[in-house]
Amino acid sequence: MIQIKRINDKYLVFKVEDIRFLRQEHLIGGTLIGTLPQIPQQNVFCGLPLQLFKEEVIFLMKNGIAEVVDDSASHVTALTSQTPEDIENYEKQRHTAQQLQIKEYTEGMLERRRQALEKKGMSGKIDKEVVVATDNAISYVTDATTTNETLEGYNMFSKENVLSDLLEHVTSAQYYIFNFLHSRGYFLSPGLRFGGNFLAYPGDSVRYHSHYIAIGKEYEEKFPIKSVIVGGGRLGTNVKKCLVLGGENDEGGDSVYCIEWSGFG
Amino acid sequence: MKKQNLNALYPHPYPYVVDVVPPVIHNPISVLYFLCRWIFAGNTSPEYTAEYVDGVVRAVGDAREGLWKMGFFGKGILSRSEPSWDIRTKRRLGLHVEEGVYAPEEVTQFRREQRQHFKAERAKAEEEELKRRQDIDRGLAVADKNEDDKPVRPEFDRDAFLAKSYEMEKRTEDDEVVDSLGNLVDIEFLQLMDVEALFLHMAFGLKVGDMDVKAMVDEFTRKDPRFLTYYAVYHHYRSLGWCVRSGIKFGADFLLYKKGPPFTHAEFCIKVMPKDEPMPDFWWQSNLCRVIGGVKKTTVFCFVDVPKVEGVVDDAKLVEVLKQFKVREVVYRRWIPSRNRD
Amino acid sequence: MAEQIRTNLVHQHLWSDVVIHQTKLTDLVHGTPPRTLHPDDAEIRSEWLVPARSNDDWTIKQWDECFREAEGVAGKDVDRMLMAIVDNDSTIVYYFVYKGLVKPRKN
Amino acid sequence: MEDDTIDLADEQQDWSFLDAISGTKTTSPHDNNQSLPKRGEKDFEQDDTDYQQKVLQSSLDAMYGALGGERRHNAKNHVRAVWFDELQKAQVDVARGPHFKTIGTSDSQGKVWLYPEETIYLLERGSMELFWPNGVQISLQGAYAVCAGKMGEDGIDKIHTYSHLKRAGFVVQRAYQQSPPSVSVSRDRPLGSSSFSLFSYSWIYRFNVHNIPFLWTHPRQLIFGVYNDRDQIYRDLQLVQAYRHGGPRMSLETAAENPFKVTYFVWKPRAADFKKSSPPPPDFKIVVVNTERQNMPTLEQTEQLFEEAVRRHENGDVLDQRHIMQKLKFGKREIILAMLDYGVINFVTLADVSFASNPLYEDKPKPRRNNGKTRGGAKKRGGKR
Repeated sequence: MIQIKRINDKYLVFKVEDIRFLRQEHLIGGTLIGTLPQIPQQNVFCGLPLQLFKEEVIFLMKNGIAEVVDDSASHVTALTSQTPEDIENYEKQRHTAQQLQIKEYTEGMLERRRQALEKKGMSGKIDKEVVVATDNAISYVTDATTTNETLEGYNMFSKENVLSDLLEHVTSAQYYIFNFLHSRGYFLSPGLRFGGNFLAYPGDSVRYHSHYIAIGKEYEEKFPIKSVIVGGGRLGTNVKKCLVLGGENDEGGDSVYCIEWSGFG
Repeated sequence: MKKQNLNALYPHPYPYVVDVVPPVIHNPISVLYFLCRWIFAGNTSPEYTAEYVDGVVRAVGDAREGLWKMGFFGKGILSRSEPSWDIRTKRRLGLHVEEGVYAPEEVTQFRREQRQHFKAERAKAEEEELKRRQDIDRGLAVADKNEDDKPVRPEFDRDAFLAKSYEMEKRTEDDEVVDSLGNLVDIEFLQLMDVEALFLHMAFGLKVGDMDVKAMVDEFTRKDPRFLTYYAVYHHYRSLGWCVRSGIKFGADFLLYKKGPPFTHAEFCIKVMPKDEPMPDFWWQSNLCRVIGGVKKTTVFCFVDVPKVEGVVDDAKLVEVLKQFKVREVVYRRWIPSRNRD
Repeated sequence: MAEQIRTNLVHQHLWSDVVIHQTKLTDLVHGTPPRTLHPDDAEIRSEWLVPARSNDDWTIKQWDECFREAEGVAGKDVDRMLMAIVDNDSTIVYYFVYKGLVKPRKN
Repeated sequence: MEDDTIDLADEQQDWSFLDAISGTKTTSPHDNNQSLPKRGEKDFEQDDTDYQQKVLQSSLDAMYGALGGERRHNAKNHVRAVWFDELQKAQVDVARGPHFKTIGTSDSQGKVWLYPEETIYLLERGSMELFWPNGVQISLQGAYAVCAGKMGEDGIDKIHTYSHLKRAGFVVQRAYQQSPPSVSVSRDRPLGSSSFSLFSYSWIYRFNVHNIPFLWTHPRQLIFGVYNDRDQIYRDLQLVQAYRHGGPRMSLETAAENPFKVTYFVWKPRAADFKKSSPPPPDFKIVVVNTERQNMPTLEQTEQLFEEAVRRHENGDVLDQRHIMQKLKFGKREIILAMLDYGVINFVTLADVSFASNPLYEDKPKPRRNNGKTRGGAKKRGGKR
């Protein structure tokens, strides 16, 4: 079971393995909201954490795939229970790791420099050159520093703050249409940008264009023809997607309809 | 058509002809002339009549042509805007029609056909790509993509297309519109929106059957309880010089044209927002702005402070009621950070 | 309204055999277009149309009912209908309504 | 369709573009050749070929690789900060590097303090490390837990909006970081009434039989008689009261607390000489909106926002305000809403426009001076009639 971290009313995932698992085993994609350290100056590709939307969390909890943890509380509890020895240990570990990184880096630089000079046939100059070149270049690398697991006993504290039954009984038109599409193998993402509750992809959203703009409605919920059917249908056509409107009918069955501009009139 | 020609063709923004008289103060004779003009006032402006049948306001004959040409009011019920069913049908049925005159609908038809050609070509290319991938799977081909096989937009011959498109056989339904002498009976009328009818009546004296202001307001409000609110918005934009038409095609309430459909595309889409009604959610707004942004128009939310209207709204009261309406516009537009950096 | 749609279909869009069926709930219009309406249609097919006014509201339930009525008249399954949405300016916009999921047009 | 509204970030793009960078674990963080590739072609649907499956897997692997990327710190420019939970701010040890030109506020001792969103942004991009006062390092997850935890319900949304704008290159500060706004609201005057009155213009130019009914038995109508000035017709038609620029607000109710508040001030990246202690007026003001709990702002809320909105031209806006279409499309003032939808941001501009202040009928073609060049912003563009 994976842990979803809740901060206020938002649901986040911080581990790459969890993201891979949710995506490839359960067609749950979420949205990456963080900055990618490798290319921080753009918004097309984002980094950790991953934010899940409400319906994804409900699905994962209903099916026993994930539990929700109050992360702010866990973090503070874990932190305040660190002993001075824990902290000393931690600092030692960090120092050792850094020394190792610096050593590796320096050796790597030396080696590359040496090879470069050899290639140029200047092996005689090697010693002098290398010393100068590495002097200013000492760097060190820290871990991805993404999760809290470095904190002593963190996992224990987070387990105590599991909020598993929070969303057990939530049902709504939105969850209905999410589930309708997801259970048919569609991959979903938030849809406000296109005027719907969700966008639905026929497979992983990294490879396929979305097919549907999906809107959930209660069976007898009224909606204006002009903005929902004409506007939504028209938008769908402009962006090459179908508008899907649907809900659960009186008999508990599916009443789902696709709307598409006819191209005439 | 050149803009100059269009201006000559449609010189009047309203079904009213403005008299150009010399300034009176500088020229005593003109006082006499001016008084004459005044006494016969109204004679230079057309007086049109419309009918109210089956819940819609219809104009035929002179009114049909005049109301369209002077301010682009109404819509031909069988056409996209200006009544042109007559030309199209004559051409289709092989009856006499002037050469080289195409209805706007026919031009659209050309474009659509052209696009379809292109799409068919692209579909073919996609099928080939699938086959290529299957070949790669089977080891029959290597995986390097040849990028030069994108389909090209084919050349298109309008006349050939028209000839082909009208090859359709005459239908039994067409007998409904051809008289015993083989002449086409023009069944198309100009339909006025209810707001247009009231505007033309109260401002320019259009007769709508024997309805007066009270009868119109009562009847139109019966069909749509928010009629007066929409009317106030319509009147507001007309009074500022805009040509105001229905926005249904984009899910909006009105479209604003600078002069009218023959001149330019509409610039603005108006959504009427009665101030005291609950605001819609952001999904609704996002959808509307996407549709409208997609056709390069600007979304305007026109907030309306609707006064409490008590008693009957008749001739005298309509002006008073309109003066109590207040409107304020807010433009909504998608903002894309990467396009606003400099 | 159904009559207005019939006139529009027959004389603007050149449909044939357009008939109005009165059902308990609503008028339905049935007719045949001059060419295939959807690029994926193998051949011209006759269509069922539901009249609606642009300023009205709609519900999912109403679609269920319209399909049921159309199927009652047709005596067989109907997988798609057209909504004919009538505006006060005489514009009629037509939207396909499919039962269940269908793929969007590729193009 | 080529249109203004297309945005690369609209839909998930193919991560295999990132191959080049995710594989290069040894490059230093200062290499600048990491530019973004162009938008790729995605498939319409699954075609059951192994080829497609392979492409998908390589794209996913590129994504996991990129997400697993390390945050590396160069010893020379290494920045450390300490989080003070009771203050909800981080203090930077030594503020080195270009970021601090625009990020953070300095106290009297010259120490730089960071808000939660600034802290997380610097942490995420690998430009800073964060510690508790006791020396325990705070991971990214820990930073979200403590920094966002007390920012209120929309904390994550605000942090995300901040980072999104920073990643796009803008300078961003919390609104009213220096001093709160002094909003003066005039709401005791009603809207100016319209110009419709009988004798407000020279009688000689306008005889309106409607107003002199005993002279003529014509159907009552507004525009009747002799007009020798077409504009007069429009002026006579103007009955509805309309908001005009500079005029009072339309909603006069006593304002309830506005849930829409300016969250961030934003400056375009060009601000090379930006001084964070005395910034110029912002180019944009951003309101972070919770779309789940809020509906669109009412007119009253919008008018309140406009009172503190960015006035166009204050910052040398290039928009050509001589042309009526520009005035009507972009208005005098604007405010931007950032609408958050579970991690997906949509921005929308609300512009304060007034059609009554810019009557179309007064927009007449001027005598041609520029040799027949078409006037105005009415460039020919594709669109639907």
